[in-house]
Amino acid sequence: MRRIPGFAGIAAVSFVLLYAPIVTLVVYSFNAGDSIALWEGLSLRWFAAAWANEQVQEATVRSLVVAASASAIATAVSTMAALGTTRTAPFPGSMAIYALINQPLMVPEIVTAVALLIVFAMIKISTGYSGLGYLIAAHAAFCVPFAYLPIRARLEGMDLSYEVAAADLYATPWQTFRRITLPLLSPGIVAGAMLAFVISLDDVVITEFVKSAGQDTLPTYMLGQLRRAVTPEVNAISTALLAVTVVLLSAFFVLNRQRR
Amino acid sequence: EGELNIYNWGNYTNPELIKKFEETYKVKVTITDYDSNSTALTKVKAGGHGFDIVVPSANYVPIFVQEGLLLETRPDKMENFKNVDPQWVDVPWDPGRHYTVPWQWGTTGIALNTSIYSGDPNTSAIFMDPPPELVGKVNVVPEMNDVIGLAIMYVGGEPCTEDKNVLRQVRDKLMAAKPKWQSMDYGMTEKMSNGDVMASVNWNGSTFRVRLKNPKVVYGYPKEGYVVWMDSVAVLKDAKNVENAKLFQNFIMDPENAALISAFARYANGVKGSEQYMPEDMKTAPEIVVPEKYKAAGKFLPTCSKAARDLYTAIWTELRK
Amino acid sequence: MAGPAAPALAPARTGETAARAARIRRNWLLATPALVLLLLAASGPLLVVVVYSVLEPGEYSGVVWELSGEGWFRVLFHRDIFDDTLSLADAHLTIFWRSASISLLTTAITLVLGFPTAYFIATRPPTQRMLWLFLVTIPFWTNLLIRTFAIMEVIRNEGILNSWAMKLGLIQAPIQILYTDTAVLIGMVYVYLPLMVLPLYAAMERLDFRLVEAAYDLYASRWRVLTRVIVPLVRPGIVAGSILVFIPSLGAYVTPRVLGGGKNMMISNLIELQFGEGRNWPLGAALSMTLLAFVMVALLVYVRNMSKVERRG
Amino acid sequence: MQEAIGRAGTPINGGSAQSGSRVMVEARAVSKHFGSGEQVVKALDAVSVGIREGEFFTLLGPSGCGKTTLLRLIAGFEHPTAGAILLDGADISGLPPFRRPVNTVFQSYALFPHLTVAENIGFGLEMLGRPKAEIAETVAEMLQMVRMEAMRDRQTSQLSGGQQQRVALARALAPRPKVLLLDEPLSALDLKLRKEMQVELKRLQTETGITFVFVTHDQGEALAMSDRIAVMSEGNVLQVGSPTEIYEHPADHFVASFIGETNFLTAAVEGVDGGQVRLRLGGTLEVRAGLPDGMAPGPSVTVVVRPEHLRIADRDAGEGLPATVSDVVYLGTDTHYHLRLAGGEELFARVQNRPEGGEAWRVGDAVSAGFPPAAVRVLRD
Amino acid sequence: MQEAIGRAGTPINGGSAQSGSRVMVEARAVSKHFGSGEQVVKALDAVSVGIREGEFFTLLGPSGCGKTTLLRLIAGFEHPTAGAILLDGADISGLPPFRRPVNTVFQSYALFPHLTVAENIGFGLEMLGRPKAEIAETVAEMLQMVRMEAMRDRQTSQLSGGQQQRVALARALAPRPKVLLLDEPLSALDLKLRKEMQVELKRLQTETGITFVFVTHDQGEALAMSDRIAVMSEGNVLQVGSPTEIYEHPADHFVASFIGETNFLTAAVEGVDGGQVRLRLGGTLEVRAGLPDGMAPGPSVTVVVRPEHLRIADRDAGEGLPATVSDVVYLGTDTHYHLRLAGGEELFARVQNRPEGGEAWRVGDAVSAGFPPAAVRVLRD
Ligand SMILES: Nc1ncnc2c1ncn2[C@@H]1O[C@H](COP(=O)(O)OP(=O)(O)OP(=O)(O)O)[C@@H](O)[C@H]1O
Ligand SMILES: Nc1ncnc2c1ncn2[C@@H]1O[C@H](COP(=O)(O)OP(=O)(O)OP(=O)(O)O)[C@@H](O)[C@H]1O
Ligand SMILES: NCCCCN
Ligand SMILES: [Mg+2]
Ligand SMILES: [Mg+2]
Repeated sequence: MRRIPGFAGIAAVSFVLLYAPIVTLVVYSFNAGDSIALWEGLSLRWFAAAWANEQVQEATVRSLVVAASASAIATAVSTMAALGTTRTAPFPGSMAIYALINQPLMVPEIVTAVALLIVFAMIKISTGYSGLGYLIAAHAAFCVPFAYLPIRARLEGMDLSYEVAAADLYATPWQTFRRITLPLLSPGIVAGAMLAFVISLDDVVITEFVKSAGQDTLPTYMLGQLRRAVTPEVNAISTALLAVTVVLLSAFFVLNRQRR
Repeated sequence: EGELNIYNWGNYTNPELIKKFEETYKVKVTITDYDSNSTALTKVKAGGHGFDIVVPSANYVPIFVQEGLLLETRPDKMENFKNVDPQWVDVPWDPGRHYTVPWQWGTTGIALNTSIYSGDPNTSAIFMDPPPELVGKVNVVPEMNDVIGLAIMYVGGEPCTEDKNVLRQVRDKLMAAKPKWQSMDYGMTEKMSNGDVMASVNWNGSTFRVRLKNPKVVYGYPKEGYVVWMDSVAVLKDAKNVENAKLFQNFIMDPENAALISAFARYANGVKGSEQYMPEDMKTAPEIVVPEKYKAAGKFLPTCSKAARDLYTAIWTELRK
Repeated sequence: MAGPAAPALAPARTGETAARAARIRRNWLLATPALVLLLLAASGPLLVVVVYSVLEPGEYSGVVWELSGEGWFRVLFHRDIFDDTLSLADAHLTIFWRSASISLLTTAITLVLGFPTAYFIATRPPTQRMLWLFLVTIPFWTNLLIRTFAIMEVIRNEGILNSWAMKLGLIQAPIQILYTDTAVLIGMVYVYLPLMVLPLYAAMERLDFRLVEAAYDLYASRWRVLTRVIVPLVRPGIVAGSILVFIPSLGAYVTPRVLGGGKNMMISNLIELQFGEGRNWPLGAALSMTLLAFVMVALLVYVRNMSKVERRG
Repeated sequence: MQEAIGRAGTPINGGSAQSGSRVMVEARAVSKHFGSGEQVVKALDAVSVGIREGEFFTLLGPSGCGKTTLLRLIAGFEHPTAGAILLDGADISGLPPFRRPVNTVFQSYALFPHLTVAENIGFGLEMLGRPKAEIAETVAEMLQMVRMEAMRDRQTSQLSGGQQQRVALARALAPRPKVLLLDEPLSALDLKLRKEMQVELKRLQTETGITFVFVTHDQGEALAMSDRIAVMSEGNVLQVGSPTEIYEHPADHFVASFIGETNFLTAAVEGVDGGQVRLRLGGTLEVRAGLPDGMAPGPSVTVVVRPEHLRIADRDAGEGLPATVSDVVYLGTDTHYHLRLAGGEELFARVQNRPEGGEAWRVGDAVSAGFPPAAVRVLRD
Repeated sequence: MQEAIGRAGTPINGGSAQSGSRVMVEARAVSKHFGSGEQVVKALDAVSVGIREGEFFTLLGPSGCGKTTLLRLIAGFEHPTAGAILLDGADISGLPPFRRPVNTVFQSYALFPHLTVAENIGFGLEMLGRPKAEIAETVAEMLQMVRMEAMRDRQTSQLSGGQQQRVALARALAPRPKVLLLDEPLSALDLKLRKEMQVELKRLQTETGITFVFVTHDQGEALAMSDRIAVMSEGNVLQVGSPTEIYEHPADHFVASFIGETNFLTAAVEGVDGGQVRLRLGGTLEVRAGLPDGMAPGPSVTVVVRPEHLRIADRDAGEGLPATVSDVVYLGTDTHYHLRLAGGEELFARVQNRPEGGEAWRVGDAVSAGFPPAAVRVLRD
């Protein structure tokens, strides 16, 4: 009754579209030649090369560190903000808060990148600090709406009555939050954190403009290679990361399922 | 001991060279990449970046100097300066080498896949007036100075000319040629090897690497005039590790070390005696060792006046849109 | 009667207003960390761009602190380098037009692909749905640049697409897709498809299929059920997905740069050119603001649309 | 007139309907299984039932007994695992729902939230491709019939529950279906509105003459509204008959307990003559009662006595069974007296409250519980 | 004993509760307004009510009358706009919910989905910082009390509605609150389970001796379970009293119509003597009836006659009002006869069905509708 003829076919096309490039990427990571386009036989040499290339390794680790920190911060502040702006009657300034939180979604990246370059450079000069903090802050900021949306959605769907019940059963507001709200909110928080993590991992434009010495991430490293030659080394790294994520996500998925 | 922060083009620095430097001086070197002179300039100018060394192209060096971004480290007084090929000492962008040390140099010419067009590759007409076989198959690397330099020489002008008639011709010809181009992109090592692009304005080192994969590809030195360029190593004024940076400048003027640079990115380096340490295939490659008969057409791009620069930029922006 | 009640009245009323004030204070406090972060690392710096748009360009880059309308002027008008004649900046207009049309097309195509995909997922048994969604999001976990390179492999002359099409006899010679607007479009559809599928799925999962049954019951054929019932009901999802695709498309940078071959700029590339090789920051800033204005218009349409939907449903 | 349990192969039609005897909808040995293997759910198990033209027919049963499944099979939303659905004599098993002249009023109303009241009502006619003028006319007529003329351009979300209910009815009636299916249309309404809508529904059915198949799990509603009732349990139809038949002559234990509250007693069989049986209750009381058709009783049978048929009297005054009052629940119209018999069996009596107050017993009182012989119904085993 | 309508400033406590007369919960002229300006909703309008220690007190009223709001004020989830809430004599208006020795059973149960049954029940004690051993013991006791021992480690999502209900009860009872608030705890259950839970709730209340404040909009439930009932309408308490008082002596039109089905008649006042009034009904019938305390009737009054108090007889045999039968609805236990009086007024009678069948009238029969004088209740204007 729910079937609409043709829809499954179009869905299949979508999935092919989504996976064809990924499959190509994975296949070429096993290329023996130096090209990401010319197949010269099967080999693990690019995995070895990536494994040996310190700059790539550092960039990978840095990407993960930035993404992890930024998504953690973004998730934390978004959770708080979602708690403050959801399931509450409109209050003075609530629209402004909402607009500000979603602002990074609306402003094209390049604009933010230039603005951040100028402002952060001023701060860097005046404070003398030029660590990863700027990258993490910038990433955390543009991750906020991505973390906020699923958390808010979860909160909106969450029955207020659980918290009321907890208060009724002598739980102080903090206890209510720790014991009831947070556990119930956790699927939304996990979704938000994951989304933020991916978004951070993906960013190149803002990172390129904000990074200081020794702060290449995987994407900016690759951007630097664009002008010369991109080797299957990056495919190898991506394949490895992809494998790790798929394993982790599958584990999460299976665990989540069993718990229900 | 200490640290050194190098800000260089992506995939341009030989890790072996760095390792050797680190081991020799017990310095921790960090490489950070950029992908264009303008990005590098912008970030350095904004400040607070933490870089010690930058590797701008020749035409950007005077800008860095004028903006007061470079430290006058006097490489000409360094121990290894004696190794620098005299040809690269009194260069227009840094007369007497008060600021910079040669990194690599090369030429910008034409790369052509002869399987599709068997005409003469040694002309800028390949991209300024593409023969019918190449229409829609030519790439032009989006490097302003190189392309406009080639175009000026193609219409008979001198690089850095402010002659509006010449420049108008340059613009009009470029604008007329653009629709016949396939793209304005980098990454020709890859794309010409696998046949995605059949001809391109390209750098010699890249073309050399293409030829190793695809012997059909030849490098052309445009007879109307082609561009000779050099990227040089400079120390930034706000560098925190000035001494290490100077050590590095000196270090890469050693022929053995200079050869390491070339072995990785496949361009010549401007240090006498480095040839003997270079890979065999580079020593005779017509892309790297400019054949005698083409030498005359090569022109070094001087640093132009502000007026000329503004005009170039205007033409370039118009072309890119 | 009011007499005895009065003393009890006063404290109670302050209790109510105090509770309200406390709630507002709490809400603001909770939002503050996010707001500080955003003001510091996202929204605040934008002010700089606004200021820069009305200054003189510096000689090599940056700005000179002198007021000038040139930046804004040149968004729309072009002054010939050689004879100083004024004309409309058709290059800018072309780029804006290209950006807008590619973004609209991207939105339309992701909608055409994403709608059935989301519907397909939403009609799987509940236990399977998460798995399908997961499959939609996996490609997201690979870096955008790498994915874009990977697309290049698919669409280049000897890539999968052309070689299969030739094998199947659909075409004789490879068609040039790479470096065309089509390539950019394919890339953008690929990149943004999940952003369309997710909100559509969210809307469809909430779709009350009893309404679909009611429509069948009232003699509606499948097509009519789709157009008259399902589409109107998941409209909020369609609008949300379209906005989520359209806005980032307008500001896309990497995809047009890699797949468009540098000849077919979109707004972001134009802005980058001004801040980079073009060395005209005020123009870059003014172009940024113009782009922002476009986005705002799109959002306004969205908000008005949504409130209409809310008023109805 | 009442026949036994509706079972595979034998379509039965107990009860006396006021309506014509032509069968409009017929389920022939219809089974519907969901899932497969170990997990299979037999939602309907070879159900046969015939619904007559123009009657108000009710499917009554507890949650999960298969009422909705049967409706959905008739409407065409599901396909039977076995058996056939006939409409007006023709097998319609192969027709998709939008080809069946059958409309449904859904429990949740399922009004289209993006259409106005009038657009909702006109939807079916529009889908049938009727001319605009005709649609407008029918919609106006329907609006009037359900007394919603003033709300024709409202959004459905602005309507109260009862109003939504009316629109759902009008929408389903507008295409003049041969059969109208109603799946617990009143269960979401509050008591007062529910009573009103019962009257309204009954009026509409009488006015239009359309066959109504009504689903409810509320026995009061079923008794008050139906021409005939089919009592269902676990995928089977247990009894089909008029409200009186079902209430007064329940076919089995399940029907007796599901239709109204009741007392079950075990009685010893003293003797059988013809259709009558002599029973001994609580060891002392002797009564004669009719036997269900063709039943041959064993040494004891289960009998039913409705609580409103019990009479409480002082212990010494009464002729009935000796009992003690264990609980008294005041219900306004009536009072329930819970009684414990000497043997430990529990009974309860429903006594209508008198305006004057009248006799009232308290917890602990020793009383006697009597009933006229006619109140005793013997159940099949 | 019954006093008039509960209004601002005058806490009233009609009805005779079996329980002690100490007031446990008191609302003093409590108002609660939502929104502001034009849009203000007066959910409660200067309500005063006193709930005694250990009684089963029910708030009864139609949807939106303010029942939940009053509960939420007592629990502390809302702050009164005006007035005060007293618990055991102390003003608790300033205390947050987690400081009030009052627990709630929510309509939706609100069981924590991420905790097991036992963890849910122990939650309140844990929050109170009780020692682990004590918690375990109380939880075990509670599990036994609600007969859920076997399910202690289940996830709450794996429980049926009735089981969830029990866990919610146990959870609220575990901390031994002074007052237990129950907001329509039975409304989501089906009829059978509902009846069972009514008995269970009543048992628990008797066993624990805790004051129960119960909210329902089901009058049958209220009558069957409560010691006293407060009937509410539109933010006001209209009457407080025992079930019998409320049903038999409704204070006004609203209470009379809300509690049970009833007939309203207009009667001409012929004369008043003392607390009695002589009335003429339908032009012919003369009756005497008691007047509500202190009422001075005008030329006519509204009287109530409960349908179960009407007696139908053949036209010539009866002494009552001449009428025609306009509808007959069979309800199993009873039959409703709808009657039209000569003057056009409508009445209905509820007649208990006799096992023998007995007298039955049909639509159109000319009958006479009589009632004993005691059945007539005069309403306040
Ligand atoms: N799509 C389905 N898949 C699996 N089982 C189903 C499905 N639909 C119904 N069932 C099962 O079939 C049985 C009958 O369901 P049905 O909905 O017909 O009951 P019902 O009598 O309408 O009950 P209710 O009064 O609760 O609506 C139930 O056990 C139900 O769980
Ligand atoms: N938070 C609120 N904001 C605005 N109005 C409210 C709010 N809570 C309740 N009301 C209004 O106050 C009135 C009383 O509501 P309340 O929930 O107390 O009714 P109720 O008697 O419990 O009804 P029900 O039987 O439907 O639960 C209603 O008109 C309701 O709409
Ligand atoms: N200056 C140009 C550098 C090019 C490297 N391939
Ligand atoms: Mg059902
Ligand atoms: Mg309520």
